[in-house]
Amino acid sequence: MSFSNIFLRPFHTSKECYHIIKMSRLRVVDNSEIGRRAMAEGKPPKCIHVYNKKGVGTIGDKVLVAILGEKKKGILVGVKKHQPPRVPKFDTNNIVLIDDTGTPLGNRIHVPIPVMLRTILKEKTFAKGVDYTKILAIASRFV
Amino acid sequence: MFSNLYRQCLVEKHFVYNLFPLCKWSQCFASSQPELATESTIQAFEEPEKRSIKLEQRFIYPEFLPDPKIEWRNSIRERLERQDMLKRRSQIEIPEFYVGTIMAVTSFTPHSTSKKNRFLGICIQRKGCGLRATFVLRNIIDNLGTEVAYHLYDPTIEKIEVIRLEKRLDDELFYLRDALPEYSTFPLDMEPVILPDNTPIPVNTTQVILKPRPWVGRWERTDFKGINREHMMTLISDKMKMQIAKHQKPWEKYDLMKQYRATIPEEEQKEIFAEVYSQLHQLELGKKKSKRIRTFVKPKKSA
Amino acid sequence: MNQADLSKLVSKLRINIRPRHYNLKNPKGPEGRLERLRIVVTGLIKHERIQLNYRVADEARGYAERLISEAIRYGDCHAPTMEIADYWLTEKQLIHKLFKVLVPRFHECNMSYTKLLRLSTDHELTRMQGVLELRGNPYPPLIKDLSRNRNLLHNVLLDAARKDYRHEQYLRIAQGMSSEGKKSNEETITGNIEDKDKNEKA
Amino acid sequence: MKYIRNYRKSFQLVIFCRQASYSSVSVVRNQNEIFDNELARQTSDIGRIEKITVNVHEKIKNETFSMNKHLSTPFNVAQHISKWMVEKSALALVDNSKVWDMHKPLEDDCSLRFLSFTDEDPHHVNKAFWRTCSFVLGAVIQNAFNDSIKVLLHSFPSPQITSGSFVHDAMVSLDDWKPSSDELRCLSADMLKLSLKELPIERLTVKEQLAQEIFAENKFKLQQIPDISKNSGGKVTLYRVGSHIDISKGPMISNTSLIGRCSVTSVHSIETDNGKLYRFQGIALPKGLLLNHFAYKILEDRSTKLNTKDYGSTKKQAMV
Repeated sequence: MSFSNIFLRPFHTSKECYHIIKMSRLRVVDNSEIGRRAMAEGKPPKCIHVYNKKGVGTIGDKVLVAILGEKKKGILVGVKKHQPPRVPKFDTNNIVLIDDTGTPLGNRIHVPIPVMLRTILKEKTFAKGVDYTKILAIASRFV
Repeated sequence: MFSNLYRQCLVEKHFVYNLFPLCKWSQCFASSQPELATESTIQAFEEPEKRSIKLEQRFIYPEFLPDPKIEWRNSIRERLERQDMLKRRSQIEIPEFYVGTIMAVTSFTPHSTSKKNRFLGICIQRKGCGLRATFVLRNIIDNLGTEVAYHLYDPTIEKIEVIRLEKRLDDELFYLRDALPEYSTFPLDMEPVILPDNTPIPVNTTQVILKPRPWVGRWERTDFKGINREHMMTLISDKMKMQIAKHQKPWEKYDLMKQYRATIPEEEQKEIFAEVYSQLHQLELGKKKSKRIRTFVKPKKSA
Repeated sequence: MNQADLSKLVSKLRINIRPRHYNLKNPKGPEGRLERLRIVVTGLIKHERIQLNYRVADEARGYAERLISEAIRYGDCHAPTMEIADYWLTEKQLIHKLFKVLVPRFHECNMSYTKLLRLSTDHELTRMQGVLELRGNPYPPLIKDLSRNRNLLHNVLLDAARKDYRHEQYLRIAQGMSSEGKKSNEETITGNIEDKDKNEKA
Repeated sequence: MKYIRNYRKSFQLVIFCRQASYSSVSVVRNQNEIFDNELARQTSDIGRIEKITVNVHEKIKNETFSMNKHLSTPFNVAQHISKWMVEKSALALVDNSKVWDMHKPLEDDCSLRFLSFTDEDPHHVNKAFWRTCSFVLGAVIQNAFNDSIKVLLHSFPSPQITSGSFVHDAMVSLDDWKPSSDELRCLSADMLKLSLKELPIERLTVKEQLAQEIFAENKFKLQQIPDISKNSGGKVTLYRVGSHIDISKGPMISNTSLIGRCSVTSVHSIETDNGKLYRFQGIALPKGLLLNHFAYKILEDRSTKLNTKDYGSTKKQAMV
C-alpha cells in the first residue's frame, strides 16, 4: 500500500474531535470572576485531567482545568458529543468551576443544563464528602 | 402484548399449512415458478383508487417501511413491530410531521420535581424504521444550541405537539448547527399554528446563511438546497473550492442497483400499507374528530 | 439503522439480489466499475445472449433488469428514464430497441426479464463463466424443461397416481350418495352398489 | 425385525460380503463360475475379429465408428464419444427399431442411437428401468435374510409402470411375516447400496441345458425354463448384477448407478399355484429426475397397495 492510500482509509475522526480528553478546550458558563475573564480574553480553559476511569468526560464528570495559569476543578454540565435519546446535546462543552468542597465559584449559570444532572450529581455526593448539588441551586434553566 | 401477536402470526401460518393439501396436485409437478405465485397475490388486492392514497402514506409514516438492508429483513419481526406501532399510536397521538416542522415533546423524566419535561424545537432529522424510529429536535436556548433526540415510539413520551407544520428543502438539516442562530431559535412558549383542513403542506424555502468556518461538516461538497450557496462560497478557501469537483459523484445518479438496495420496492410498500391501512384510517378519523372539537371551542374564547 | 429512500419508487425485481454488490476491482474506482458493467448491459440488450465471467454477469444482470423495469414503468416520454437509458446503452439504436421491442415483450411478463446460467469449467484456473440472456430470445433454449414432458418416468407415475386418486374419490362419492338413498329405498340401491363394486374389481 | 440380516448394524454390513452358510455361498459361487466359463467360451468362439461400421446419430452431429463384430457393445461406442454419454445413456436403439442392451455385442453394420431417461419419449427406457429395478430387488431379497431362513426367488412380472410399483415374488420360509418399517428401511438401504456401487448389468444368452445347470437349486426356475426356451428358440437370456444371476427377457439398463431414489415399500403374502409366496414391492426413480418429497411420498404410499399384476397366474410370470 502506498503512503498516499493511508489518507484515503474510510475512518472518521469527527467523533473523536468531540471527546473531552486531556487538552480539550472547554467553555466556562458560570459568572465566576476567573471564568469570565478567561472567556473574555479568548483563553478558554484546557482540560488537563478527567476524573473518571475512561479518560473521556461526559455530563456530570469532574475535570481538572488549566485556566489563566491556575489549576481549577470543574463539573461538565453539557457536552458536544453524541448522546443517547432524550439526553440533550449542546453546541459547546460547558463547565462550571468549583472549589475542592464542591462550592461553585460563581453564583449564576447562564445556559441551560440537562435535567439528569440532578440525579447524577446527587449520586456523586456523599455525606461528609464533596457536595456537588450546590451547582443545581445556581442553575437558571433545565432542559 | 408481544406473545399475543406472536401467537396470531403462528395461527396464520397454521392456516396456510392447512391449505396445503388442497393444492397438492399443482405442487407436485414442479413446473410453476415461485415468482408467479407472489406476483398474483400482490395484484389481488390492488385497487386503482386506493393506490395513490397508500403510496402517499410513505411520507407520513416512513417508519412503517422496513430497513432496506437485505440481511436485516425478517417478515415476522417487521409485522410484529407494525402491530406494536399501531398499538402505541392508539395510545398517544403521534401527529404527521416532517423534517423542518417545529414540534414540542413532553416526556416523563424521573429527574425533575414536576416529573415532566418539555422541549420545543425544529425537527432536523428523521431516521430509523420500526420501533427504533427517532427524530432530533434542535433549538437555541439562552444562546446555546441544544439538540435532543427522541424515539418516536418511546413509552415515556407523553405528548407530541406540532407547533408549525412545514417542510424544508432537504431531508436533514444538520447544517443549522453551522447556520446563524436566528435560523434555529424558537421561543419555548410558541403558539401552535393550525392549518385548515386539506391544505397542502407548506414548504419553507429559506436558504440559511452559514457562520464562518470551522464547521461540523463539509457543506460545500454537499448539494443541500437549504444553504445559501453564494454566501457559502465567500466563506471557503480557494483550495476547498478546487476540491469540490473532486468529491462529486455524478455516476451515482445512474447506479440503479445502489438506488434499489436503498429503498423498498413499490409492491412491498403497497403490501405493507394495505396491511395497516384500516387501522391508520381509523386513527386519523379519531384525530379529526378531536381537532374539530378544539377548533370549535377557540373562536368562542376570542369572541 | 437506515430508513428506506422515499424519494423514488421502484418496481420489484424478480431476481435474487445479493445484499452487497460484488467487488469488481477497477483502477477507476466505482465509476470504472459502472463503465465496465455498461459494456455488458449494452451487449446483452444487443445480442440477447452473452457468455462472460459469472460475477460480472450476475452484477450486470441486476442493472439490466432495473433498466428494463424502469423503461416499462415510465415509458419513453419520461426524461429521467431516457437519460438513464442513454447512459446505460452506449449504442443509440439500442435505446429504440429497449422501448419499442423489449418493453412490449416484457410488459405482461410475470417472471424475471433475464436468465443467468452457470457454465461448467474444465480447468480450475479459469474463472467461473456464466451465460446471461434475455427471456424470449430467438436462440434455441439452453436447458431442457423436464416438467412439461409427460412421458418422463416420474410424470408417468404421478399421472397414474392421480388417476387412482380420482377413481377412489368417485367411488367414495358414489357410496355416499347411495348411503343417503338407502334410507328411502333400501333394497334396490344396495343391489346396485354390489354390482358397481363388482364392476370396479373387474 | 429379527429376520433381516443387517438390521442390527444396517449401516455396516455390505450385503455381498456376508458370511453366509457354506451351502448358499457355494451355490452362488457355482452359478458365477458357470456364467464366467460360458462367457469366456462364447468370446473365444468368435474367432477371427471382423470389423463393422456403426453410425451414431446424435442431435449435434453424426459420427461413424469402426467396431468389432460380436465383441463391441454400444457401451464401447459411448466410451469413444464421451464420459457423459457413458454415464447418461441407459439403452441403445439399433437401426431405429431394435432396443439394444448397452452390454449386448453388436452383430452387424448398423446405425445407433443412445436412449436416456430425459428423452422426448423415454418409453423403452422407462420399461427397462422398471424391469431392472425388479431384478435388483431380487438381488436384495436373496441376500437380505438371515441364514436360518430359506429364500427362493420365484420370478417377477413384466414391467407395468402405471401399476405404481415394481415387484419381485419370492418364497421365504416364514409364516405370516409382516415386515416392520425398520425392516423395509433395511431392504431399501441395501438397494441403495447396490446403486451406489455402480455395478454393470451383464447379459448372456445360454442354452436351456446350461440354464438348468445354473438354477439347479431353484425349483421354480427349473419349472419355468422349458417354457421360456420354447418361446425363444431353445435359448435363455441371463442377467447378472454383482454375483446375482436371474432370468429375464431384457432389455435392462446399463448400470445400477442410474437408479437414483429407491425404496422397498411393502411385502404382501400371496397364494399361487406354487404355494405361498411373498410379493416384494418398491418404487424407484432414475438418477437425473428430481421430485419433491411430498410428491414422492404420494408415490410411496400408492406403491404399498398390493400390485395385482399377473397375480395368481404364476406361469405367465416366467415369460418376463
